[in-house]
This record gives sequence, C-alpha cells and structure tokens, in this order.
Amino acid sequence: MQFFLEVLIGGLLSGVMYSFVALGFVLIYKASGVFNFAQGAMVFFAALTFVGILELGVPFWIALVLAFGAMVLLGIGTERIVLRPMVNQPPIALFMATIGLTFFVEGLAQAMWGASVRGLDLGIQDEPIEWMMEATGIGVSKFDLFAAGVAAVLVTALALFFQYTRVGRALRAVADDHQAALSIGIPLQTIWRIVWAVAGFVALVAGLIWGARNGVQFALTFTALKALPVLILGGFTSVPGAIVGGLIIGSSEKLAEVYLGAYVGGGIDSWFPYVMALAFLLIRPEGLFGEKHIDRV
Amino acid sequence: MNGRQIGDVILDLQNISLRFGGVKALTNISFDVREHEIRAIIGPNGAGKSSMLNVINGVYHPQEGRIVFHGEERRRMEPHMAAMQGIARTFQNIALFKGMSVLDNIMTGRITKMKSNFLEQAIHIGRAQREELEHRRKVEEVIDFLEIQHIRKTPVGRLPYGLQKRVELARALAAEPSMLLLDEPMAGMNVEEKQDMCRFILDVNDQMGTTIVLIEHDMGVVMDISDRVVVLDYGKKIGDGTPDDVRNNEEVISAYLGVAH
Amino acid sequence: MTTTTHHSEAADRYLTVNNIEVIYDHVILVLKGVSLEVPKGRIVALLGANGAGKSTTLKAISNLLGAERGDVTKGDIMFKGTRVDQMTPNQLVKRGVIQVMEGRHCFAHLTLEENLLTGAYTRGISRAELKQSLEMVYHYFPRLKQRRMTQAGYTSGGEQQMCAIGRALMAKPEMILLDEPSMGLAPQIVEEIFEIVKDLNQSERVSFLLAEQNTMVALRYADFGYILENGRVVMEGDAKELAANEDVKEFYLGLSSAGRKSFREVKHYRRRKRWLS
Amino acid sequence: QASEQFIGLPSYRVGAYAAGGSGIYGGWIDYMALVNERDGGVNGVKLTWEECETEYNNARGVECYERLKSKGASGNTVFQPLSTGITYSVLDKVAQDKIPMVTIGYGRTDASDGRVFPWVFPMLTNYWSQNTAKIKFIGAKEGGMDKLKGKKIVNIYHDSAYGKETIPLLDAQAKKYGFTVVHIPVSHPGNEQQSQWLRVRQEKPDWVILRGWGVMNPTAIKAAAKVGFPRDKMVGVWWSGAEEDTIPAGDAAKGFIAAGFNVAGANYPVVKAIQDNVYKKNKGNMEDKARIGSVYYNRGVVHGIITVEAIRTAQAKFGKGKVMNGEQMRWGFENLAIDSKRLKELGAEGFMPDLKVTCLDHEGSGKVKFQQWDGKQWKVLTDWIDADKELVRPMIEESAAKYAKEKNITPRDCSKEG
Amino acid sequence: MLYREAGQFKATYAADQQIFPIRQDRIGIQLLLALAFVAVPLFASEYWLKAIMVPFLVFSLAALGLNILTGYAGQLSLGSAAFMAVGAFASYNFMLRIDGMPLLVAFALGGLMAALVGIAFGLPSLRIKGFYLAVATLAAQFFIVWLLTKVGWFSNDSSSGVITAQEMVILGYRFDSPQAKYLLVLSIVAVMALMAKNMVRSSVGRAWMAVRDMDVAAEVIGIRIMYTKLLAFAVSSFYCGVAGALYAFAYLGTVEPEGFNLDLSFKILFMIIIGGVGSISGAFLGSAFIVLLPIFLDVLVQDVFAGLLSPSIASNMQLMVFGGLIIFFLIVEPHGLARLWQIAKEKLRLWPFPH
Ligand SMILES: Nc1ncnc2c1ncn2[C@@H]1O[C@H](COP(=O)(O)OP(=O)(O)OP(=O)(O)O)[C@@H](O)[C@H]1O
Ligand SMILES: Nc1ncnc2c1ncn2[C@@H]1O[C@H](COP(=O)(O)OP(=O)(O)OP(=O)(O)O)[C@@H](O)[C@H]1O
Ligand SMILES: [Mg+2]
Ligand SMILES: [Mg+2]
Repeated sequence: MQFFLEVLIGGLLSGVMYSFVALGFVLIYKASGVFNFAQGAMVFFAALTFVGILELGVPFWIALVLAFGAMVLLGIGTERIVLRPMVNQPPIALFMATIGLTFFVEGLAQAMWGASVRGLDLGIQDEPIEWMMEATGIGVSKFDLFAAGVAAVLVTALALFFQYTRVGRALRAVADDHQAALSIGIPLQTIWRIVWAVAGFVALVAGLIWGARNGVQFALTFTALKALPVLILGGFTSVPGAIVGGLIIGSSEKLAEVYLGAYVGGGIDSWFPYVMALAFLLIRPEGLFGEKHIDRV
Repeated sequence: MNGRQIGDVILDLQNISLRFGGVKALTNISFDVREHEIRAIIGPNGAGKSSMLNVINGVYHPQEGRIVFHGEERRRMEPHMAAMQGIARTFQNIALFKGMSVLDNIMTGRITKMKSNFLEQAIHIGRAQREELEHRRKVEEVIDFLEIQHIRKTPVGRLPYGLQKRVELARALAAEPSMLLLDEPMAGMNVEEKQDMCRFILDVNDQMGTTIVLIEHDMGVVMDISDRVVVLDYGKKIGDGTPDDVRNNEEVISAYLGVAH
Repeated sequence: MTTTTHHSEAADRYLTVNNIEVIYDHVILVLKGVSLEVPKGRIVALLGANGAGKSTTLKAISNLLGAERGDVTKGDIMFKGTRVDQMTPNQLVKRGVIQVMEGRHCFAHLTLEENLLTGAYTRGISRAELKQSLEMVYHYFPRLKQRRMTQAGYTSGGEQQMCAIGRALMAKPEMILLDEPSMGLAPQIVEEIFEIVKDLNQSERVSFLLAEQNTMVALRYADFGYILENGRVVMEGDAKELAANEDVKEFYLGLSSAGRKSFREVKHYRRRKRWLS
Repeated sequence: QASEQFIGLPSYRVGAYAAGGSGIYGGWIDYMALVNERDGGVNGVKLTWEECETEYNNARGVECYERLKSKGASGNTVFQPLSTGITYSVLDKVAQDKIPMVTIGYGRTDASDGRVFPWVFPMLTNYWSQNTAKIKFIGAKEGGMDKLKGKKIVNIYHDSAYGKETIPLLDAQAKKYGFTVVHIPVSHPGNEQQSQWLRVRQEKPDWVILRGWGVMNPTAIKAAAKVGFPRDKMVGVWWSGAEEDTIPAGDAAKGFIAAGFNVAGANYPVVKAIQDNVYKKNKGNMEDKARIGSVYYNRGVVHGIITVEAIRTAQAKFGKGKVMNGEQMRWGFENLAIDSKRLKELGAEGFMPDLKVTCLDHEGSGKVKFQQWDGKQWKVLTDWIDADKELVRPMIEESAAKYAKEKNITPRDCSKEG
Repeated sequence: MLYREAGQFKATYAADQQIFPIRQDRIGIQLLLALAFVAVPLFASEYWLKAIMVPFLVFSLAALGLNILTGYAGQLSLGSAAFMAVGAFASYNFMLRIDGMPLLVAFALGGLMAALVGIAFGLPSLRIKGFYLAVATLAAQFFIVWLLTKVGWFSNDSSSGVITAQEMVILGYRFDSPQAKYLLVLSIVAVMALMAKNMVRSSVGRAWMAVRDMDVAAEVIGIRIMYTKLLAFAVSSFYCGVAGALYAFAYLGTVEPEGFNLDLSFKILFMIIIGGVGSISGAFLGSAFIVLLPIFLDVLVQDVFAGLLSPSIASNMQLMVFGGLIIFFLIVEPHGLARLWQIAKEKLRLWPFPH
C-alpha cells in the first residue's frame, strides 16, 4: 500500500512537470487556433538562453529577466515574420510554419550558446522531505513540491485571465475566427505578441524546472512529447485541463509501468499515455475540458 | 395549372419533440408532406425550421414522436440512409465541399449510385471508367439545367454566394431525389436571381415530380410557389394550410408576418 | 469621372473610394475601378447581383482583404480627409469604421454575450459603460438577451446575424459597413433591422454603407445608391430616383410596368439586358 | 601536388547528440591536424578530411556515406559513422564498395568475427566484452568473483536495440556467477524515470548497471539520488560516462562510476601535443577549449590515433609515402597492432588500451578502465580490466554464423590471410 | 504562348476526364517519365541513384500514402513511420518464413499487413477529429515500434533487433545494381502513384474529400463515413507499408525498429504540407524539398563556406536556413508547392497579360 501510494504521488508530481509544457501549447492554441509545434524548442531555447546568460556571470534574477526578454523578442519576431503574413490561413499551414520555426529556434539556440550540456541549480534539492520519509516511509521530493506549487499559481492566473479579462476574451475570439476578430477591431498583432510572450514565459519556467532536473540540453525539446497526451486528454483549449490531464497521465503512466509493465517486459510508458488519452477521448472526443467541436448544418 | 398531380402523404411526422439540453427546439409537432407537392415551412428566426429538416433526414434524432416515410415507420436512422431512400437537401449555411471544384461537388451527389469499388477505380478501366462517364453525363444534364456550365471547373470557394447556393442545389439534384429539402435557397439573392431560383424549383417539381420541402423567409416566394405552408414559432406549430389560409391566420400574422403583406 | 453632384460641402467628404482595383490571389481581378462616396450621416446602398463585388468593396474599405489574399492594387480610400487604405482594421475601428461581415461570422465557442463584449474591445471602457452598451444592444435585439448564455455556434442563423450586428454596435461606430444584413432574417426582423439602422442614423448620426440584395428595402431606407456590376459601378443616384428607374425596377425590384409578377409566372431565365458586360 | 589521404567524416553537430558529436569530431580532427602540423602527415602523406552532417539520422548517414565515397583523391578510405543505426544501414554497402568501416565502442557486436565481417572493425571493445569487464569490476569490488553469489544487480537499459543488446549476456553471467539480475527498461528519451527507480528501490539491488543514452543518464543519476540509491554502486556504460552525463545531474552525480576505453584528462602527452602544435597555431577545432581533455574529446583523439596508425601499418606493407586505397586500409586495420611501447611513443600511455587486431578478432582489445566522477571531473579508478573472452567469443561466433547463414556468406579461412 | 488551353476543345466527356486534360501537361508528364526511366539510369551517378533518387522515391510513396489519408480524407496522422515499419518487418518475415515467396507478393502482403494495422488504429477516427485524432496515430507510432523491439520474433531474434532485408530477386533477376534498384523502385512508385491519382479522381476520392471538407454534409449526401474513413486509413497504410518495405529492401538493406521513429513520421508529414495537402504531385515535390534541401545546404556549406564558419555554427545555420525556407514557402503559398506550381501555370496561361 505504501509503495502504491509512493508510486501514485510520484506519478502525480511528475504529471505536473508535463503540465508545464502542455500549458504552453494550450496558450497558443487557445489564442490563435495554432498547434505550436515549436513549444519544445522554445523550452530549450529559453533554458539555454538563461543558463548561457548565467554563465557570463550575470546574477540569477537579472538573467531571468533577460531570458524572459529574449522570449518576448522571439514572440514579437514570430508574430511579425511568421504569423502576420499568414492570417486566416488554414490551421495546418500555420502548424507547418511552427515546424519551420522549430528548426530555426533549435539551430539558433545551439548556434548562439553551443551544443554542450549544462547543469542548472535552482537551489532546491531534488531529495525526499525527511520528516515525511521518516513518518510515513513515502518519499516526496522537495523539488517536485516546489514545481507543483509554481504550476498551481501559473494555472490559476492563466485560467482567470482567459475567462474574465477583455484580452482573454479577445484571445478566444481570435482562435475561433481570425477574420471576424479583425473585423471588429481586435488587433491580432498585439494579441499574438502578448500570447507568444506569455507562452515564452511559460516555456522559460518549464525550461528552468526541467533543466534543473535533467540538465539544460537539447533533450529539453523532447519534453513536448510527454506533453502531447496531457494536452489531448485535458483538451487543447483548457488551461485547467493541462493540469488535470498531467495528473491523470503522470499517475496512470507510473502505475501502469510498475504494475503492468512487469508482465510485458516493461517500457510501456512510451505508448501507455497515448492509449490512456485515447480511451478518454473515446468517451469525450474533445478532451476532458476542451471546447466541444461545433459542427451544425 | 400544370400537369403535376399531388398524391398521397409520403412523409408523416407525428408529435415530434426535440430538445438540446434545456433548449426546446421542437415541441410536439405534427405535419405531413404529400407526394409531388411543394411544402413550405416558415417561422421567425430560431423557430426550429432547420431543426425540422434535420429531423427529416436523420441528422437530429427527436426524443419523442413518430416518423413515417412511404408508409414505413422509421427507427433511428443515420443521414446516409436517408440519402439512400431518396432524400436530398441543401443547407442554410452553405455546406459545399470547399476544396473541390464545382463539377466534383456535383459528382459527389451521385455517390449513392456508384457501383464500382475502389480497386476498380484505382485501375480505372472497365466498369469504373464507364460508370464515371455515365454519371458525368447525368451531372452535365443538371449543370445545363441550372446553367452553371461556365463555372464547372472553378473551385467552389471562389464563387460568389448566390452561385454557391445554386451549386448546392445542383449537388442535391444530381442524386435524383424523390424528396428535396431546401433550407433558405434564396437567401442573399436579388429579385432577379430569386426568380431564376423559383423557376428551377418549379421545374424540378414539375418535370421530375420531386416533392419539395422548402424553408424561406421571402413571403412573396413562399406564397407564390408553395402548395401548403406550415408555420412554426418557438418550436411550436402555429399554423398549417394553403398560403391563403396561413396569410389570414391571426396568430401567424402576429408572430411572424407582422403587418399584413 | 464620378463627380457626385448632390453634396458639395467639404465637410461632407466623409468616406470616399477612388477608383480602386482589387486582385485576389495575384491573378483574379475582381474590382475594376470602383469609386464611391458616403457623406456623413447618410445611408448609402451598394446594390448588385451575386459576384458583382459588393463584399469585396466593403472589405477593401475595412482592410480585411489581406486575410483573403486579396490586394488593392490601384486607387485610394479616404476617411475624414486621411488615407486609410494602409491602416489596420484595428486602427479603422478606432476611427469609427466597422464592418459587419457577410455570412454571420460569430465566434462559435463564445457565448452570445461574450461575442457582444468582444465588440467593445477597442473601446477599453469600464464595466458600467460596458453594461450600458450591452443593454442597448439587448434593447434592439431582445432575442439575444434570451439566449445570451448560449454558445453562438448553437444558435439559429437569424440569431447569429443579430449577434454579428449587435457586436458591431458595441464598438460605438461612426460608420458601419453592413454586408447583407437581411440575409436569412425573417421579414419582420428585416424591417426591424432597417428601423434600427434608421434610428442609429438619425439619433446618433451613424453613417451606413450597406451591401444588399434586398433592393426594395434597401432603397426604401437609403439616401443614395450605387449599382455594381462585374466589378464596375454602372449606375448611381438618389435612392428615390433609382427606385423609379425602369431598368432597376425590372432587374432589381422584379417590377414590370404591370406591377409585381408572381414568382410562379416567371417563365424564362436570364432575360437580362446588361449595361456592361 | 602533395599526396593526400582522404578521410570522410560523417559528423553530427546539431540536434540531440550534438554535444557528444562536437567533442568526438573535435578531438579526432585535432589529432589529424596534429599529425599534419607536427609530422607533416603520415610519412609525408597529408591527411585531408571533409565533414558531412548526418544529424544522427540513418537516411542522412547513408547519403553521407555515398557522398563521401567518391570524394578526395582516392575516395573515402575509412567510414566511421559513430551511430549504430548508420552502421547497420551501410553494413552491406561497405563490403561492396571495399571501404573498411570502423566502429569503436558501438555498432554490431558480432562483427568482431572478422571471418564473416571482413570489412567491419568494432575495435577496442564491443558491448558484450565491456559488460563482462563490468561484472569483473563489480566482483573485484565485492572482494572476488565468488562473492557475487546471491547478489542482485539491476540493469537499467535504454529500451531499444542498443539497450537490449547486453541482456542475454548478463543473463548468462548471472547463471555463471550465481547473482540475480533484473532488467528494467526506460523508454526513449528517458527524461522521466520515477517509476523505474521506485522499482529499483523496491528491488534493493546491490549494484545498478546503467546502460543509458543521452538525457537518460543524468535523469537516472538524479532519480537514483531521489530514491537514495548510492551513486558509487552505479556502473555506467561508456555512453553514460562522459561529462555530459554527470554535469547536468549536479551534486547527485558524485561517486558515479562508468566504464571507458579511454580516459578523461588533458595531462596526457598526446593532448598536450595537440595544444602546442595545433591550438597555439590557432588551428584547433574546438570552440569551447575547456572541453579539451573531456571524455568525448579524448575519445575522438583515440579515433584519430587508430585511423592514423592503420594508415601507417598499411603503408608499411604497401609502400611508405603512398596514398592507401580502401582495400589497403582494410589490411592496415586488420593488421593493426599498438602495443604499450607504441602507445608510449604516441603519448597515449594509459590513455587508451593496447590493441592487436587479427583476421579472427576485429575487436583487438576488449579492455576497459573504470572512472569515477568526483563532482568536478572523472578520476581513474582502475587499471585496464580484461573482458571475459571465453564467455563472449562463442556468443559472437554463434551470432555471426547465424548472420552468415541468413546472408549466404561463406566465412573466410583466416589461416590463409596474410 | 507555349502554355495555352485555347483551341483544345473537348468533344467528349471521356476526353475531359483524362488524367491530364491539357495537351502540354500530357507532353510534360511523358517527358518526365522518359527522363526518369531512361535518362536518369543512363546518366546519373551511383551517388545520385543510391543516395538521392531512391530515398526520394521511397519517401514520395510514403508521402503519397499520408496525403491520401491527411490530404484527401482529412484525417491527421502522425504514425506513418510505424506503418512503414509494419510493411518492412512484415515483408521481411514473409520472405523469411515462406519458402519461394515472390518478392513483389511479399511487398504487397507487407502493405496489406500495414493496411490491417492502419484500420485498427483508424477506428477511433469515427469519433475523434483533428489534432485529437493525432493521439490515436501517435499511439500507433509508439506501440508498434515498442512491439517490434520487444518481440524478438519479428526480427528473427537478432540480438540487436535489426533485420537485414533479403536480396531482391524477381523471376531470377537480381536487383542489386544501383540502376536496377532504382528502376524497380521507380516502377512500383509510378504504378502506385497512377493508382492513387485514379482513386482520387473517382468517386472514392470524392468521398474522401467530401468527408474532409464537411463530414456532416457528406453523410447527408449518402456517404458512409465509417467505410470511407477506414478505407482511407487502409489505402494510406498500404502505401506507407509498401514504402517501408522498399525503404528496407531497396534503400537501407538493414533496418531497426527505432529507425521508424516519430521523427520519420513528422518528416513525412512535413513533406505533404510543404508539397501540398491533397495533391499527388505535392507528395513528390514535398519529398524532394525535405529530402534534398538539407543535403543541398550541407553540400553548399561544405564546398563553399568550409573554413569560413566554424563547423558547429555552419551546421546550425543549415538548420536555421532550412526552417526559414519552410516558413518562407508557406508564406508565399500556404497550400504548398503544388499550388505554387499551379498558380505559375495559370500565370503562364495569361501571359503576357497580367490578369
Ligand atoms: N445542435 C444544436 N444544439 C443546441 N441548440 C440547437 C442546435 N440546433 C438548433 N438549436 C437551437 O434550436 C433552435 C431552433 O434552431 P433552428 O436552427 O432550427 O432555427 P430556424 O428556425 O432554422 O431559424 P433561422 O430562420 O434563424 O435559421 C435555436 O434556438 C437553436 O439555437
Ligand atoms: N477569396 C477569394 N478568392 C478569389 N476570388 C474571390 C474571393 N472572394 C471573392 N472572389 C470573387 O470576387 C468576385 C466578387 O465577389 P464578392 O464576394 O465581392 O461579390 P458580392 O457582390 O458580394 O456577391 P454576393 O451578393 O454573392 O455576396 C466573385 O466573382 C468571386 O468569385
Ligand atoms: Mg434555419
Ligand atoms: Mg457579398
């Protein structure tokens, strides 16, 4: 039982880690109807830029601000060069454009900061909380708890932003119909810059947290892979969905690997999250919290 | 006035009720459609007219009520079954296949009549090729009839609204339906174009004997060309009868027509 | 070429379109030199058959063509003395020009009320003012109030049309470009909408440029009209004069010298004569 | 025109494996530059090379192979793909085109049987040899191979062809020495290993063998720290034993042990010579000079040494100062012998193992050293440890024979080779 | 004046329904085929045949398959590589385990296995749409690769999970020279491309497009959605399966399950989007773009810029330029290279008048 609990809690917490990346996807999807393939590359770029600046001897907080600045620039550049000429184009074309962006950002990151792998220390130990370990025998990492806290704050803030603010509403409108949004004077350019900047910020946070865990290296782009089932399960358009999806995927993936994996030779966490998400989708085709697809005749 | 004979009831809807969550789109509606007639459905916006058509061809499944088509009570039915039974329709918000040319759009209308399988089509000799030509001939007849020869190869997305409506009608006609459901076929047209459209509808009705169920907001059109009219308001039926009956029905006047026309 | 004679004061030079040419996709020439003018506080109707280029003209004015890969390649557009053809739609809306697009482009996943609220985006106003504007729209369209919490995607065609118009009103525009407002609306609502147009025009001095197929109603409410055919203005004049013109009567109003013909009696297609082809 | 020996370099400097690639190719190119700068080439034959970006992708690798094949004066004379996937993709082609393929510490294990694979040289050590050395090391730590009885070893492996390759061997060894082995796969990319390490904790093993790849390594080390498994009981393969694997894990990596057929450190004469003769003249390949002497860099130097020594060997037979073609190079590799004396001359004593390749045995060595991460750098822990050849060789021959049968290859008779 | 339809009147519908109704197009395609079948094998170097033409054709075939599913039937798939893997491993096993199995039959059976797997993973498409459907195909992608790695039987218990494709022999003729391999691949691809073109211009193709453009309306017209979607999955997977078999047999010779990873799936998706979604020629153009451009850039860097830039920067610059060009082409024409080509032709038709 204790082991079960430990696996469960570990799974829930690692699910939160996936949510960080999923959140970035949700933001951009919700605000422009674009599936941003470059999210993983942005996570990498953000973390690498931060560490790169840090290595120049810049203090932590200033480096953070500078890295955020770099993400804002990237967002503005993307809006100007990629999105603006492609207003009102089919989502698949925009999706492809973000793929081009992925190659560009990956190349840019490594051309700027080199290919070497770097460590990152946020000053929070990735070790079990001792008193809890002693009292219950269950190991819960301080770092994971910290990450969960950050995620909770982010998600709450973003969910409120989308639902209740003028800009949030405009973002959702843009996702529905670019041209109609333009026609009532919603400044697409500003909106997209805001969103990409916010998504850049989320990517930075995700990059820092994942980077502190596994090192700042190209593999950060792979985090996107883990985020996909989370995104799909929670729904492309739901901020809280990203978290709930993360929790479900994280915990079920771990439980499955531990309890089912042994029977089939293990390694099932490569596909289990997808099958899991699929099972949910068969019941709710738009994800748990996603907006229902409206098609009427 | 002309040779067509209005026949027996072929579609009988009895006590249909349809709800979407809390919204009652249709409440306890009964009406029938006779063979070869032009049956109009009118009513204010949101009255449930389009929903009614969707019930008839199986897109929506009413929670209550019976539908009898050609004497047979219909169980839950998928839309493509309705097409098989000879019901074709056009849509209020144009539902053409945007990525295809006009010709291809109309050709899809004949899909239920195609016999060759995909392997024959892949090889494209023998039956598949013959069939393709045969149906093309039929489609060209429709194209000639609706006078859209000049836009045959144009992608439908580029056409102005009015022509798109006509292409949609062509697609429906290509199926040689016995019953045609038209959802506001004349919206967004000027008088001249409406006249053309009326002519097409009347000719289809006359020459092919097609039964037509028509939703339209232009009272001039409705009153001129329909045989019987049913009036809906807030999902309820408030009138049913010949154009003249309906025109003089107090309830209909206050709910829909407004000041006398 | 288009020297409009009916209004001469400079203050009336409000919206002018000068000889514009529009090309879609770099190859499809749609407008071949269209000029028109909307004086302040007037209602101008833009009439014409399907595909004449009415919507294109409106989109050229509100600068929505870019999104459809269309380009204004010649001519210019002035609003209150400044050129506006290079402005973004956002800047135009801030200046008071807004378009209601053809085909009810509502935001399907937003509720009707949220749809309306987005309309006020450019104004950046307080909650109280917002509420007030909302009430104004609900006053014009009570049906919207009833269904305010429904997602627009699930409302009927007519409801969506009201939503689109209401949403534009939320921006408190000076000038509205209305594209086929009557399409798909029940007759009494069409009347209502035109009454609203008239009301706004008279009480708030909102100017209108409306593209309409329903020529009869349009000419009844408009002050002035242009007839567009094949991307060219083929006729213009006072609404009353136009309505009295024999050709217009026959081709756009369906009236012959013998009065209105029944739709059933129309026997042949395409009997038209064209001014230009 | 001076005679030039062309060497094609299918490199990868972008993407996920760029960190390793830039180190290895840096070291390799620097060593060749050293030979050119200091010695004027190999007996006067200058070395030239050209890179071709593979992105670690099989299809791109094949394209590079074909492109490089006809480059240079003599065409490419040795192909070293540095990727097991590409190795497999060009396996048939190298025999047809008569270009020797050298795969040092990766690639197809059973290609060590030179009778079936005359053109393939998985030199120094293959995965199976290395693995037996690892068990020897663990045995030594436990105080003798007999002490392994009853012990438990967890094998955490990358769930791929590469990762799975040592499973049969570990099972055989477990039987032989009486320990239990538990195999736990980690699916690619392996940036999340919570469940695997909870299982490790549950299993309470005495040792963990880490057969990792890329980001899987630091993640495993961190996860080990999280569940409290001692890092100095973790032994990694050489793809888990570079600075790139430990630095990202931070403090958690302290004590982690890894096998290697080359060691880290910039103090070896050969590395010094590169500094003096190449970097002083500003002709070095590394952008980040701090990485000179790192595990990957030094591995590149090993690649350089082996390539150059093979040219030398071939020239000794076919004519000093001549440009060797692919067939001659093959002979050079097959008769390559670098003893400790030669290693000393090269300034690489202790830097890499001595080796002697034969027709039968294309591996030529099988020795590895173990290094431990002290939190800042790798420290050599042991001397060269030999593989358990009695165990490995029959398995290699069996596997090679199966391949020969499948492909209708008649193995060479090595007694007839000269 | 070279490219004109004028004066070419179609007297019959049969003439109008030819694959290439315009004479210049017909001549063009004949020239292209002559070039591909005669000139290329005669004049192209071994490098070109082996390293460029064969992979280009194989990827074109896979892209063709994906284009049927995604471009024509509108079902987004990220599992093409997995279906290729099924084709490759199935063909290998048919050849291995059944004595005297003819090569082409093995390819077809490989494709058929892929089609079956495709149908199984296509089932969710009846309920799930758009990007959400991608998850089903992703599940296929990861599950199939996992299964091929995990179950030794598929790779004939090779210790490394790698299979080595058998030699290609048809009726006693050994296809081992680069020319022979190229011609074999070219013939298969040409025939399958023709069949694809026939399908998409017949009623199956129209049914696919109808489902893609508006599935509710399609159903109302009488199209059976389930059958149509699953057929698209089956045909598409068949194409991918055959492409996978060719990838193993004619191109690499030796393949491992990991070679068919998500990256490859994405690559094929890139091809159809860049080439043109819903276009047969787009599959070829896209494949050319994605396969050739990086090579071209690399050659350019090695030959022209070598020494000017540090190798890492040069490599990363290639990546950036590649990404930039993708964006550039999409901005110029969001509907892909095939559409760009079409517009060019349209302009040519109007030339010298601008409109
Ligand atoms: N799929 C659906 N989900 C939820 N509500 C629906 C749905 N379809 C229709 N409705 C509701 O049912 C009511 C009737 O809609 P319907 O489209 O039938 O009206 P209509 O009579 O065709 O109106 P109009 O003339 O404006 O087209 C509307 O209030 C609409 O919002
Ligand atoms: N995005 C587009 N791409 C290419 N051609 C277009 C596009 N939009 C419109 N057109 C063409 O431009 C011409 C004018 O279209 P427009 O929509 O302006 O006509 P309209 O007068 O508004 O017609 P309707 O009354 O049917 O709405 C039409 O011939 C149409 O085919
Ligand atoms: Mg309706
Ligand atoms: Mg219009």
